[in-house]
Amino acid sequence: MSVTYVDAILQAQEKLLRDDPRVFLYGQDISKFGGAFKATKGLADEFPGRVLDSPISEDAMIGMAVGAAIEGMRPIVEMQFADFSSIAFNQIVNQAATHFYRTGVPVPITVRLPSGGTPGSGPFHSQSMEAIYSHYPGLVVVTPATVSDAYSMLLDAVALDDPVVYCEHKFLYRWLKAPRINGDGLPIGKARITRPGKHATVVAYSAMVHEAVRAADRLKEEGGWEIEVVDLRTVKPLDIDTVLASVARTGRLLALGEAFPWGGVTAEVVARVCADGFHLLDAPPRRLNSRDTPVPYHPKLWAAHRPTPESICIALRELLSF
Amino acid sequence: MSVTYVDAILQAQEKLLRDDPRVFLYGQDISKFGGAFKATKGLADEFPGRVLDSPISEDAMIGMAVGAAIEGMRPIVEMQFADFSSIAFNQIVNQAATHFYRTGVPVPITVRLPSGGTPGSGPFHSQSMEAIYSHYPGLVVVTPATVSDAYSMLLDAVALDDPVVYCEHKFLYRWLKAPRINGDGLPIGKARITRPGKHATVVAYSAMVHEAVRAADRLKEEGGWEIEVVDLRTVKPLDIDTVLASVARTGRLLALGEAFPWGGVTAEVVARVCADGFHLLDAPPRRLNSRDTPVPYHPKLWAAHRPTPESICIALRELLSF
Amino acid sequence: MPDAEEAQRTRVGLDRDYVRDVFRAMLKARLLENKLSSLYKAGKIVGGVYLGKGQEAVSASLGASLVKGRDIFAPLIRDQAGRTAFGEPLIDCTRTYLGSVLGPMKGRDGNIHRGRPQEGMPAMISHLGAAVSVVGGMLMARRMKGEIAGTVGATCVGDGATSTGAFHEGVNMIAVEQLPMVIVVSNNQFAYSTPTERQFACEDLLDRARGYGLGGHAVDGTDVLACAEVVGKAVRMARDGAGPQMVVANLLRLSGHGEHDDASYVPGELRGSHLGRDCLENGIAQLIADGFSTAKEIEDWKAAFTDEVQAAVAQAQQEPTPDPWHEDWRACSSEPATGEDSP
Amino acid sequence: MPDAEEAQRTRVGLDRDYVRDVFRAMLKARLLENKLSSLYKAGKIVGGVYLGKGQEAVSASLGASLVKGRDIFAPLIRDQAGRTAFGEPLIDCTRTYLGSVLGPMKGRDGNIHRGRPQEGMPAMISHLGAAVSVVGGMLMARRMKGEIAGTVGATCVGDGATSTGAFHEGVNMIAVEQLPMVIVVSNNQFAYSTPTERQFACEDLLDRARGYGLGGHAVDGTDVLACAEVVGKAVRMARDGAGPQMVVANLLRLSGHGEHDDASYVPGELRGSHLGRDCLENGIAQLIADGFSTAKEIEDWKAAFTDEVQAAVAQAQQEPTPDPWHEDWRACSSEPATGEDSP
Ligand SMILES: Cc1ncc(C[n+]2csc(CCOP(=O)(O)OP(=O)(O)O)c2C)c(N)n1
Ligand SMILES: Cc1ncc(C[n+]2csc(CCOP(=O)(O)OP(=O)(O)O)c2C)c(N)n1
Ligand SMILES: [Mg+2]
Ligand SMILES: [Mg+2]
Repeated sequence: MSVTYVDAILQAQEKLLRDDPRVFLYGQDISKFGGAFKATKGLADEFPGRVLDSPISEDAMIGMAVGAAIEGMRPIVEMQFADFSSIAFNQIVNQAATHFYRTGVPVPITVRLPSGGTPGSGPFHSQSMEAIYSHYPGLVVVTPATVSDAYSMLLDAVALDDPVVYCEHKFLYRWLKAPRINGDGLPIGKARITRPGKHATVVAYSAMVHEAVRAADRLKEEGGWEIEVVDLRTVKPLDIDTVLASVARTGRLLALGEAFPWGGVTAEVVARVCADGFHLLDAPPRRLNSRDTPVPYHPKLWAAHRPTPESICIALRELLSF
Repeated sequence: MSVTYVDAILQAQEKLLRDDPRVFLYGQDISKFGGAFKATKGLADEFPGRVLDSPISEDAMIGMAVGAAIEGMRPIVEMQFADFSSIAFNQIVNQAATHFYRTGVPVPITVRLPSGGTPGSGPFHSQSMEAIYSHYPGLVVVTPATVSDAYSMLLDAVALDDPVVYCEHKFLYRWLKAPRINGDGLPIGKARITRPGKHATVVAYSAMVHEAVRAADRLKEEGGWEIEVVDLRTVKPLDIDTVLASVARTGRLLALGEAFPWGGVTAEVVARVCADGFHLLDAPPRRLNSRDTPVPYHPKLWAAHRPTPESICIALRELLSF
Repeated sequence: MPDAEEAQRTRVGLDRDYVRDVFRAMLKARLLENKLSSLYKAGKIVGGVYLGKGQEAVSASLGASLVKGRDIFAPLIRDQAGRTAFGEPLIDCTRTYLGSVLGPMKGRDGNIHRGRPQEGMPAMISHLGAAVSVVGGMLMARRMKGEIAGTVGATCVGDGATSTGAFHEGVNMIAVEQLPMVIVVSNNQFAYSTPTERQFACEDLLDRARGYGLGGHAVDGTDVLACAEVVGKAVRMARDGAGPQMVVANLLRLSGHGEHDDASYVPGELRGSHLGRDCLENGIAQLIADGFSTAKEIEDWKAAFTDEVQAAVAQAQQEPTPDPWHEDWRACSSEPATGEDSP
Repeated sequence: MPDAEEAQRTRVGLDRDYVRDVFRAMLKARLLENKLSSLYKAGKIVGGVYLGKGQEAVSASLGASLVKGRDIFAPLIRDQAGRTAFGEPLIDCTRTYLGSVLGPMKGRDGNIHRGRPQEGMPAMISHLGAAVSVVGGMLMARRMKGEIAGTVGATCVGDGATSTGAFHEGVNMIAVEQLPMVIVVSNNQFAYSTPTERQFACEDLLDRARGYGLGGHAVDGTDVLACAEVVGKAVRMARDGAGPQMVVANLLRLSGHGEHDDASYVPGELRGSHLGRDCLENGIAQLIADGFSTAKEIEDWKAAFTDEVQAAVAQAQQEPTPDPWHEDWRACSSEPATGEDSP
């Protein structure tokens, strides 16, 4: 028996519903149907009245959650795809994110965003929106990359008094398995050294952590390079201390992300490292993002749009040979 | 007689309506009333049927503009405040931005965003959203800082076949004056050296260009420092060549912006400079943004939320003393 | 849906205290807003000033029909009268307008945005229509907690706000959930400068109620007794389990959009029409005629309220303004998000 | 708004060629979609497959009422029949599903999103409701260019899409602008798995038409002659200057939401009800009974269309797929935005 990434999300929600009467779930097709990705399968039956189908109204879904949170509940909202949260953008960044600052009343909502690309999904079912939400003060944005993080960070997200945008990667849903959920107790806001190394640091998050590890494996085989991979886990706030400690060891930085190239997590990581750890760098810090086009639908284009172990290796070789 | 920044926007729209039958204006209260900021004053009378009041429907406003652009028109949409473009976010980033890539048919729309903070305007009438739109492939994002740029970049924006987000700064509307419109012919996509210097480079855009110049003046007086100020003018695409050339001269970089601190233009500037011009830097590159809270309403808080000549001078002194 | 005539007939049944509460809130709000307008013109106000002149009857009727501590009221920009009737202290208002750090928003947000969400009064964001779903969510929470019985949630919007996607999604959601909610649409004929014919094309905004599956109520917003009755009835229906209700009040905005606006685009003809009647002036006559009050009593109220307003202004003016050095500049309440240092 | 009986009475007046066009498009679409479904099950399709089974009558009636080259048609996910009737070549469809780079989207976007905006067929984005305002804008442009006369724009949405803010804002805008547009709402009782009672609370979605100030038309979506008539009439009214029209077709989705979905949540009772009738099967009987065609002729069509579909599939399957090395990876058409190098 093993646990997949999406199982972990399901199990976390089950635990939350069981342990905390303030928790309820709201989203399209999440009730009897169990959600487009089955992340809420069986929960409606187990917790009657607490797993509710919403109309196709992303703006109202978040407004509703904010209202419920004001009244002491802990709603978890499932967007059917992260891409559709564009409709809820206003309620997320202007209603939820500003609420504590404006009124002193925190709104503990968790917004689950099924994120990232999968082959054949195209421009509107593949987006990674963490950079958009991280830009706004008042939001916490998490991007679990492991089965255990998918579980524990969802529990932590709901426990947090602030609005959390929980970016879960669709590619990992069934592909990523673990023998069991076995967390290391790292809280939201702390990064993890996924793979230790000494020649260069790759800072990644979400599905790209696994691509980074693959690239690191290859370079190890190829030339004995030891690449350290840092999994950010939380992209807002960034755990810059862990990143700096790693760069202090390796002297080289590649910031890696699946999102669009302008701005975003990789820019923030590089800018923060350069501000606080400039002297630690032995080579110019590099970034690797997707290409600057919408996410293409055809799998062949898609595979060339996002970073791959191959393109990560190329970037790392250049970084190492500087 | 002098021309203000908002006059320049008005005059550019008048010229566009006069010269190009494909141009029309759509927005709330822009017709007879002339717009919340009077940027369309008199145009409805002069160009009957081409300056139209819209319902309070930002999503539909942009959808409508995209449709009209498909049919060969060149719509200019005025958002009453940049902050309300959050409602149009989906149509801007998913409909307009992806259209050329998906279909091969460009959609030449111009979206005017009255942007940036002014005292007493608060969290929802003060936002700078350039980072949000720049993140998405398919959009051009401009941020004019001068009266002449306000004029010429609006003409250029409408001439461009792609969707342009035109961020006009409300603080500059009536405060910024020029004897006349006197452009230097720089196109969209090119930055300008606003003030030459040799000890450090401040890369700024929009209203912050003027704050940077003020800070530079002070440091000149104070210690003879010669600070170079680069006005990005266009934030997507970034004219990194001009920035790098400046950093090559000065060896020191401060990226300055009024937007929220996570990600955004300043992160992108620092990350790009570090990637391509790491060897040019004699000191760690610095960033100065607003604070990481919503824009406060009270003028005293507001003044401490955004960068000021004082805080810019502090950042520059640290940079210079490195 | 009672038509005007039927309303007239049943009016005798109006509760005396309720009508007097409605009227007093209207009067107090008007006096307060007149003061705010003067202060604005004298340059004493921080930020913009948006007034409810001409809309007090419907707003106060809503506020007075709700019970603070039990119900939820999300006022919009023209609801000073509703706020007052609901029980918001004057000092919350003057502190916010005059920039006192002791106000409910501490100077972080302003004026019309003030609220006390944990006392059942959400603090609006500017984006029109966005409060509908928030109030819906508050009611959903009450229902899940088993505390919904006898509770009503209410919010107000203008004619223009009905064009927003947020309004639509929110109203539809509360209809699907059959929440005990009242939506008051004050059709004041303009959204800023935009007349209704550029805002919607239906014959009557009330037709929207049926499209959403809401109970629908039309009312003459210039007639305080009609407002008290119709709004009171809508609230009662929602409270008694008849599902969500929509009230459309027809009236005219008697001020500019904000105090910076002279509203010269409002045709004189419209001003002179029935819609342009001042609900307060009209209400004085109605109250006296129908024996709810006397001219003398109203004069006494006016004097007392004028003093109250003056006192609230004076107090707020003496209070400290926010100090950036004491501001803690935190957008999150919890630790993780403050790990980041802002410049 | 003709009720069912009246429709029956006037049906004799239906144009023979139009009805036959509608039916042929239904049939061809069904055969094509059956093929797509098999290909999907065989793992031959790139991306998802969403079918219009059971909705062909209303969709084809719309497509056949529009004139390619003059009108605008923005199909949604269940409009293969409308596309075919409007004149979209089969090869555009098969190329997109089978990943040919020669398709209208070149592999950049897929399947149901295909369009040819400059030929009057916008390419939908996934976000429901978003096409309404786009078609509105296309019509606005035509009007400003003086080319509106005789033009109609149309788009289709499902019951679920009516809950989106984009739908609301778009429909309201076209109503304010009085554009010659037809909105077809196919109420197929579900949005993915969500039944209508979780989607809206009005008695009939048609009530929305009045709330927007649109002409309203109800139709039985399982009855092809009724669809041909009612949709045809709505298009004619829009064309003739009667302003925007809304058609609400009642029917049942006869497939899963997508081919990955077995739709086990649809109650058997509903499947067996009038709503669950197959408009195509029913249409065959109707066409024969009313003398629009014969069993023999329909068999011949079926054979011919099967070959056409097969040929389009075979051709697309032989064509090259997109090659990332030849892709130019440009999201902007003009220079400035390509100054930036992507990694
Ligand atoms: C989504 C959105 N777009 C634009 C605005 C700017 N705005 C503020 S008030 C207003 C007019 C509102 O009109 P209406 O809803 O009729 O209310 P009224 O002011 O007439 O009471 C506008 C356009 C806004 N607040 N929100
Ligand atoms: C704004 C938005 N939210 C969610 C989705 C995901 N989604 C795609 S189709 C669908 C159901 C649509 O139902 P309906 O409008 O009734 O059309 P039908 O599929 O029944 O034809 C959903 C929820 C979407 N495409 N857009
Ligand atoms: Mg109004
Ligand atoms: Mg449906």
